[in-house]
Amino acid sequence: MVNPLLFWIIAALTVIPSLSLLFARKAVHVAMAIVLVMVGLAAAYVALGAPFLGVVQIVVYTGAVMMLFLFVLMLVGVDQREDLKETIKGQRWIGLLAAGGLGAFLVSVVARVALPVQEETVGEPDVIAEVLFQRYVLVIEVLGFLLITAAVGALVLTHAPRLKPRRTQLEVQRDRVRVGANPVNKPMPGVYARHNALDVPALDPEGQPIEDSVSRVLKIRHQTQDGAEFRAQLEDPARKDTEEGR
Amino acid sequence: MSFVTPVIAWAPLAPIIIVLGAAAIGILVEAFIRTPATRRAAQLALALASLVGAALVAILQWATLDGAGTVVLEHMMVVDRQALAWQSVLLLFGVLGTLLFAARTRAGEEAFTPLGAVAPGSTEETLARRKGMQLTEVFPLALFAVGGMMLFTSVTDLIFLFVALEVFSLPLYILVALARRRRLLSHEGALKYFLLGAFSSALFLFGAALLYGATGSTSFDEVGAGIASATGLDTLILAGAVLVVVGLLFKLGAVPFHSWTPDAYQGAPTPVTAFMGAATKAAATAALIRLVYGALYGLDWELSWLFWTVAIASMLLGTVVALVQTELKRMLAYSSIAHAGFILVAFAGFPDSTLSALPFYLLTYGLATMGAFAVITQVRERGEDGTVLGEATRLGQWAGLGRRSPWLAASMALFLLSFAGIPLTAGFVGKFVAFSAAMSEGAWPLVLVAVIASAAAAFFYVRLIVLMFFTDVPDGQEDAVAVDYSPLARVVVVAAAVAVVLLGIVPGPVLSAFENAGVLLLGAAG
Amino acid sequence: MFPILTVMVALPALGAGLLWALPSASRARVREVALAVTAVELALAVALFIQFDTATAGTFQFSETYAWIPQIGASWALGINGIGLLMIVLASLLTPLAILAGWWEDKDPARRTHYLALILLSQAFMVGIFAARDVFLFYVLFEAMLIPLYFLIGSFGGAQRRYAAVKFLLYSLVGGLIMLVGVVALYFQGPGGEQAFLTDNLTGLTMSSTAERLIFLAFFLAFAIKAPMVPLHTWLPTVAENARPGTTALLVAVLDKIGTFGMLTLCVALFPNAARWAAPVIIVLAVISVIYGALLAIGQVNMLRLVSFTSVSHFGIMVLGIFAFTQTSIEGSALYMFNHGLSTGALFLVVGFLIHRHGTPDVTAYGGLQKVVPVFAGTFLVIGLSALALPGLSPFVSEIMVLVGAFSVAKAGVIVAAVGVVLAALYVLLTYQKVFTGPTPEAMRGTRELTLRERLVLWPLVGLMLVLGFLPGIAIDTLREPSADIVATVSIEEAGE
Amino acid sequence: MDPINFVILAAILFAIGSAAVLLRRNAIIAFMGVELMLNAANLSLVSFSRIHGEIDGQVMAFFVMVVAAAEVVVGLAIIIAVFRARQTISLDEPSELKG
Amino acid sequence: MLDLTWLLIAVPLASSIVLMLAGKRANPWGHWVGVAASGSTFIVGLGAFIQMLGLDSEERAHAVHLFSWIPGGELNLDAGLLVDPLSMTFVLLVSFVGTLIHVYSVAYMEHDPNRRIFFAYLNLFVAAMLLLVLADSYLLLFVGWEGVGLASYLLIGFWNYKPEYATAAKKAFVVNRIGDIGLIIAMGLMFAYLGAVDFETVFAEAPAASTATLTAIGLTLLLAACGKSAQFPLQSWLGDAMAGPTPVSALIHAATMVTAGVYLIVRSAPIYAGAPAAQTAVAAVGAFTLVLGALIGMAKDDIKKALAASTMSQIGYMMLAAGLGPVGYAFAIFHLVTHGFFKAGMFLGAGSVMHGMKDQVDMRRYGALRTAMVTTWITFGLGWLAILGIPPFSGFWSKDKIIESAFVGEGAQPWILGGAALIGAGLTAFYMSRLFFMTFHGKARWTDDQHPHESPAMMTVPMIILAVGSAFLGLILAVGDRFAVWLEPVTGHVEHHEPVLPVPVLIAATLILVALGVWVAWRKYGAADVPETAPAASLSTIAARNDMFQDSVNRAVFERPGTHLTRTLVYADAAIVDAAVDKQAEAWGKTGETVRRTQNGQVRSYALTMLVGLVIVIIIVVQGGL
Repeated sequence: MVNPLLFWIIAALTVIPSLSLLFARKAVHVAMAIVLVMVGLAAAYVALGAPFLGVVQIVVYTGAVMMLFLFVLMLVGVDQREDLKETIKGQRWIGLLAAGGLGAFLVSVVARVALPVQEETVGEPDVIAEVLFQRYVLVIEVLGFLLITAAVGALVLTHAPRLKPRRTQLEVQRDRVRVGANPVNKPMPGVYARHNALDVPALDPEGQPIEDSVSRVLKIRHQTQDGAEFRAQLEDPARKDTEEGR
Repeated sequence: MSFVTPVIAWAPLAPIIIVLGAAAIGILVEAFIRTPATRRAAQLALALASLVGAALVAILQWATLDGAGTVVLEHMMVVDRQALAWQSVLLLFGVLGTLLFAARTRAGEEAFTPLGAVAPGSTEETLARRKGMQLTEVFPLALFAVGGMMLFTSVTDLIFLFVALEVFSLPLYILVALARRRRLLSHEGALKYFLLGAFSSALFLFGAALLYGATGSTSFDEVGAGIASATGLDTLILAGAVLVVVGLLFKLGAVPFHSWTPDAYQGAPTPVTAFMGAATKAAATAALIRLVYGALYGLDWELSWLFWTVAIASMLLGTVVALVQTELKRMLAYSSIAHAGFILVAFAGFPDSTLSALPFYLLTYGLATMGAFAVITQVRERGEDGTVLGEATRLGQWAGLGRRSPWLAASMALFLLSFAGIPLTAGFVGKFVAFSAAMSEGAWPLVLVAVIASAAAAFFYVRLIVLMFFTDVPDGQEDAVAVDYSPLARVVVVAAAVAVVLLGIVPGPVLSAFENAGVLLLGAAG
Repeated sequence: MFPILTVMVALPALGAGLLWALPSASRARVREVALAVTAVELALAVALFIQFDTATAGTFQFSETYAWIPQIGASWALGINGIGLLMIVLASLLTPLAILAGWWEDKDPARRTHYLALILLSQAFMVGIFAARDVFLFYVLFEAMLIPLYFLIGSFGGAQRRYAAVKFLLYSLVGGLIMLVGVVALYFQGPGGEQAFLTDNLTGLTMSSTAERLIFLAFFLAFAIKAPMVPLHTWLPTVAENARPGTTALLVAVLDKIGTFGMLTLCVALFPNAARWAAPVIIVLAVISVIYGALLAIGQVNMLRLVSFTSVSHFGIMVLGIFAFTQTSIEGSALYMFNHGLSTGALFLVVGFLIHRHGTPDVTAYGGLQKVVPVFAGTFLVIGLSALALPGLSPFVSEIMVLVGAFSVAKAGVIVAAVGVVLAALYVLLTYQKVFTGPTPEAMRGTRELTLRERLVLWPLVGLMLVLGFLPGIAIDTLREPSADIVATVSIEEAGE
Repeated sequence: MDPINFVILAAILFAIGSAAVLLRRNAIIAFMGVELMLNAANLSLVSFSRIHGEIDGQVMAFFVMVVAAAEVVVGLAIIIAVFRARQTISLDEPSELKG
Repeated sequence: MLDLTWLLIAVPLASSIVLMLAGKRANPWGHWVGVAASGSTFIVGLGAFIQMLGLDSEERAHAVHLFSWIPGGELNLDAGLLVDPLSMTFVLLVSFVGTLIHVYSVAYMEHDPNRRIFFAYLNLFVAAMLLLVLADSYLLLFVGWEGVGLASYLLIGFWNYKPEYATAAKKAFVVNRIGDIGLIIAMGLMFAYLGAVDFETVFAEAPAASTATLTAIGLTLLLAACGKSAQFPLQSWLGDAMAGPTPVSALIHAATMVTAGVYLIVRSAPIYAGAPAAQTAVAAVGAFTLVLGALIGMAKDDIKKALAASTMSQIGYMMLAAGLGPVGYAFAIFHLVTHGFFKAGMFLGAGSVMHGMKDQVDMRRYGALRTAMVTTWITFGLGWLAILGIPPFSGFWSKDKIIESAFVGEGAQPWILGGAALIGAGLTAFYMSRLFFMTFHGKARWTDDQHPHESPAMMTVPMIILAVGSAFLGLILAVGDRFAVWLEPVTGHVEHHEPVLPVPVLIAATLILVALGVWVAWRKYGAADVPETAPAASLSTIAARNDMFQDSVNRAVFERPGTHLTRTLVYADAAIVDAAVDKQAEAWGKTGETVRRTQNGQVRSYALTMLVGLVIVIIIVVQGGL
């Protein structure tokens, strides 16, 4: 038997974050929410007499699976924003209806069930191991092949061997000179003492901002700031004062 | 607590071990042989040798098996004649599929991308192509798939079934993504196939969980016993059973769980489509038989509703939508959906004869599928400069193929006629035994729908025949299509054609063999 | 015993294979080869006819039974009674004539090879079907035959041949597949075992009337499509219009007889109770076919369509005869199957010759030909008169036997069907009038008279019609016993009810 | 409290997971929905295991985790491949295969 | 000789086939083969006749077995001939008149390039006609029945390069076929109720059969007879049949074939014996047609059509007689024979006139031909007198008996039938006299290019012979009821019945009416001028000219609705029956298009499909399961 309070906590801990699957716009938020769900589930396992599984859940899911998700999210760009506006007519409502219907059906089915609860067998690792390597020994062997497949698959789909010879610094520099590009470093951004402003362009001697000095990535993200603004601040002590006064 | 060493009968596992072992070795080969050409040869040899060897072993075991079969591991897995029959069929598809995997155009172009990791159309792709890189991993992946499917036919535990399902699904997801041409479509197909596959796995798993909840076990025999004895758990069992069956119906490509089929079939490299079309259906059918006859037999009345509904929906939808297809692979995909319906027809009333009818049906269907897709791999577009490009899969491009290449077109016609179930082709005998099974339980309305769907289906098969034989090549298009004979693909075509004809005319011995296989070691039927 | 029937099935099939296997260089001679094969086949058929023991015409003779697919109860069982004998003779007779009629059809030797090989293949199937003594074998050949025909129609012929071929195939397939349901169901009604499909083992079964009726209907539908009965007939005019006359001649004269043949030897013989149950409706349909076909024939301007509609009408008479269940009407129907083959075969061929000359089947394009080509006209007229069942020509005997024999059972039906007699006169004579009488248009003046080859094709048929018109006994002798058996089957069951 | 309630919870999570697959266009989120469904199944397995007082359900859940991990690897690999080709993981984008 | 009667059929048939197949090389002598074949039939017939005369009257029915024809299980029919006085009468008539007409045709068709074929057809006709009358079963009779129809078709359409002639031929055949339905159904009835279709069995079984059956058979046979004998309502083809060469009209459409209906009725006497209603119907049809034909004949200006109408009318007499039962059978056949002579003679005369008048058939363009064609005038005149029934010419002996017999009976029937017969006699006198006077008397109304001349001997000799027959045959046969006695074995002996009016009164009334008719005709057409074009006339005349609008009626009742029906059906077959299938195919396609839209390429929609499907499946299973 489980402590009802614990149940409700676990329920809240799993259901509420999982709703982000439906409503959160950013995938990263969803992933983090799911991590929470996984932890909640781990707690549930422990509460249900499966401490080993609880640990595995944490290790595998929060530790590996969800991290993998996050990793890929980072790879594809955290900023893959999704417009929640549905583009297919009726999809959302029918979808919600169907999923809700399925859920309601399952809940009603389960709720009607009255199974006698047997004495608890705690899933300590040794107990599990025994079953694992007796009745389920073939499964675990086959799982090995599954893992090989997964690994090979991931490699085939994502790993590219070096196709071109590795370019040395020397070659890079030579190429750069050959095309007549700037042979030296680009100018640093306008880092000011008061402001860690990688996003603010440096100013050239004439006071004009040097666009090249800001990272291209930031520009694409529109996360740059106008150098002129800061120059204005420099020139207008009044504003500076107000800023300082704050 | 004392650990008792589990009793495992290893000998009956030999075919599976050979295949999976060869797959694992294949991975090692990847690691150790660096020259692409050698690696390819080694992989091909390994794959073929293991598949043929496993097939021989399986057939030998099948022939020499005393009694109904062997329990490999209590509650988890059996190898009986039924399983060996399916395994033999799957291995045959594996051999043919591997040959197709290895087939190349005369210009040496493979069906698979040289490098899966690079973006389509990128300079790296060109470079990889120029360097003659090859994805020889496809062979071990195929072996994994075959091995998984073989397991799939023999396991008697829901969780093991789930694992086996994943073992053969994962390689397929990957393989679908590896087309050499139209890689965007290939990726798209793979993504859809994967997402929906995972979705259906989840459904299956939840169903398994419910059944476990209701019966206290996931082993077929215990589930069956639990269903028989359980009280007050009707809906729970029913919900679980439906979800589990749905998971398998997804693999079978039955409506309404079919939507992945056309997209995956079209997107996948054609050899993969061939293999997938033939083998997945067979494996899914095998598992469905074992599940239904082994565990869910007590629900026959309730499940009849499911099978009837799904069968009718599959036959009609598959046929109707195939009628309007203009893309060849898609058309065949929809046709496969209709065939899923025909397969389900044989389940009507759950007669014993289904056990022998369906392996034969799937054999005939798979052979024709293999053959048809093998033909497709050889009909290719030709560029302005005369180079041979990708497959010509728009229907119109096949106009006049009968003139251009009569034997190839005739083979294709043969396969199509077999799909349509015209007598003297294997497809007819297959349909006959399948429908017989359904009729034996008096499910004639279902069979009637099936034959009407067959007749309508004939329309689109015939349309291709019309195009190939009765339509002239459009003006100015004489050089737009090239028939690029690949010896290996040709072997597949010839083998399939011969088999289709032989099974159509003298199916007796094979029928006998499958009749002999029509007994389950564990199960309510038998 | 010499397996003559198997040989007769195999011979044309092997002939087809031989044609395809011939090297391109020797393709100039394919016609001769094909003709030789069919000539041998005809000789075998004649031998069959001579050897046939008419005293026991009701029992299967030349029987051969080999296990074929024992697992599903199918045997390679051949054997013929009098009805089958006649049909095989018909098939063997018309095939060489059709080949001869199309002697100059193709310029391209490859196409010619395909055409002839497909014709031979069809012949193999036809002979097999008429000789089949096993329902499964019958069904398999029945369906498989669609393929050579499909190619014959779709590859060789008029503008809409593709449409026609597909239409033909789909119609036939729908019928055939529904019949398949019946075939399978029949298996479960029968004794099962390794020879479950032998007709011997399937006659006199006791089954529930619902089952019997449903199976009967499944069979009947397929046959009603094949022997085109209104409203399932529309494929025929389309095919006739577009296929080669030689193909159509074979199709209508022989192949479509499989429909009536099947009704007679399977539907009625295996399901007598259901046949009796359905007979009133079928007779009504048959009579409708008679009148409908005739009226539509009158309304056609395309001669090929016209002839095909006349066949719809004639098939109606055959079906009427079969389902009247009297000795005379069944004899008449079976005889009509043969005679109609001669008559309609000749009609299609002669119309084909006409079209060959002027390139159009449009009856309005012709006129006044009698003055130009009297022999042609005379031959056409005789053949036309056979289609209207003029006494003295063989179709008359069969038609009158059906009408007179069926009268006691279906009075109103026969009376209405007799109106078809008048309509037949109308469509035949109207056509003759339009094509051969009246002033001769300029375009018709140079028309070639019937050539020797064409005479060789048509006159044997005409001669046979005359001989059988006066001495139908040659054929009836072989039909008496089988018809009596069928009547006995139907009536015994009646008594048993 | 009866452990069956956890099964109800699992059913709810299952429904939410499936809804995510039906509604979300971001491939990774949809995939996470699938993962949630698997976890829901796991939860019910464990709950039933508790109810039956035996260990099998836990072992099964363990297998599911392994399988899920493998599946995630392959799935994410495919997603990455798609991303490399199209620079997006929106499921709306790759929809040329249809009809 | 009686056993050789099969030669009667075989010889002309063989001759016909030879002539047809011989080709052009037979042109110079082909017609003589035809004449010889026909002549030989007369010789054989005569021989058989003589042999038969030597037998007792009971033994005069002689069966000749030919071969087993339809050896069916139930319908087991042999082909055989029945030679009895009735068929012998016909044999003689057909072969004799036929031979004469053959001879006549040699000259008449001299300039036709296809004369050989003409003779082939004529021989075919003779063979078929003899088969018709000699057959020993209805089925074999039917063969001859249709055979003469075919010959008639071929001969009417002999000059079918003229479209209207081809149409006339077709019309004759088709209308005859309508009658054939009757015969077919009659055979069906016989087979169903009497168990056979041969005369012997049928007549043996007939007395035992129910009246209803026999009435049905009788009526259907009447329908057949109406078709062949151009009786109302199937009379319309006969006028058009005049399109054929005149010898054909003489032989087929006057003397022999058209009387086959009468033969059929008389032959079926045992059936009618049990079916008084059918008999009455026969008589009624005959009476009606005789008046109708006479009325039409009164208005026709085309000499052949007028004669055709007359034929119709005269056959009406025969039918009337045949419908009177045993009383009238002998007279029906008697009149048939005499009519065969005089009408054939008159047709040949008409042919002779046309021959001399450049194929002019309009009597209004004749006139005063008696001088130009003396032989023709005389022979025609004898025929005219015969048909009028002027004693002692043939017609008197036969027709008067019919009129007498028509007055036999009870109730209103004798008055109606007899009245019709009587009036018919008067009308006949009028229109035949009109014809005769318009042609041979009055003023010449020839066109300028016509130079009437007598025909060659080859034509006139047959005419003379027939004229002699017209004059005296009746007398010869009537003496001592010779003819009736001769036929007695077939028609049965009947006691004499008294007509409702005394016989002398009837004879006198007839003769008075005839005289009246002749007088009126002479006043209008002999003595007065006949306009060269037909004057505007009263409605009744127009009706008669147009054959009582029979063609219009046919067109309105059968042809036009038939054409519409056919067109509608052709349309419906394409637009409904065929389209139903095509549309269905289309519907499959449309459904496919609709359904395929759900495959929208979006993976979440696919998942939705699955889930919705799952929910539906669950609902179905749970509903079904619980």
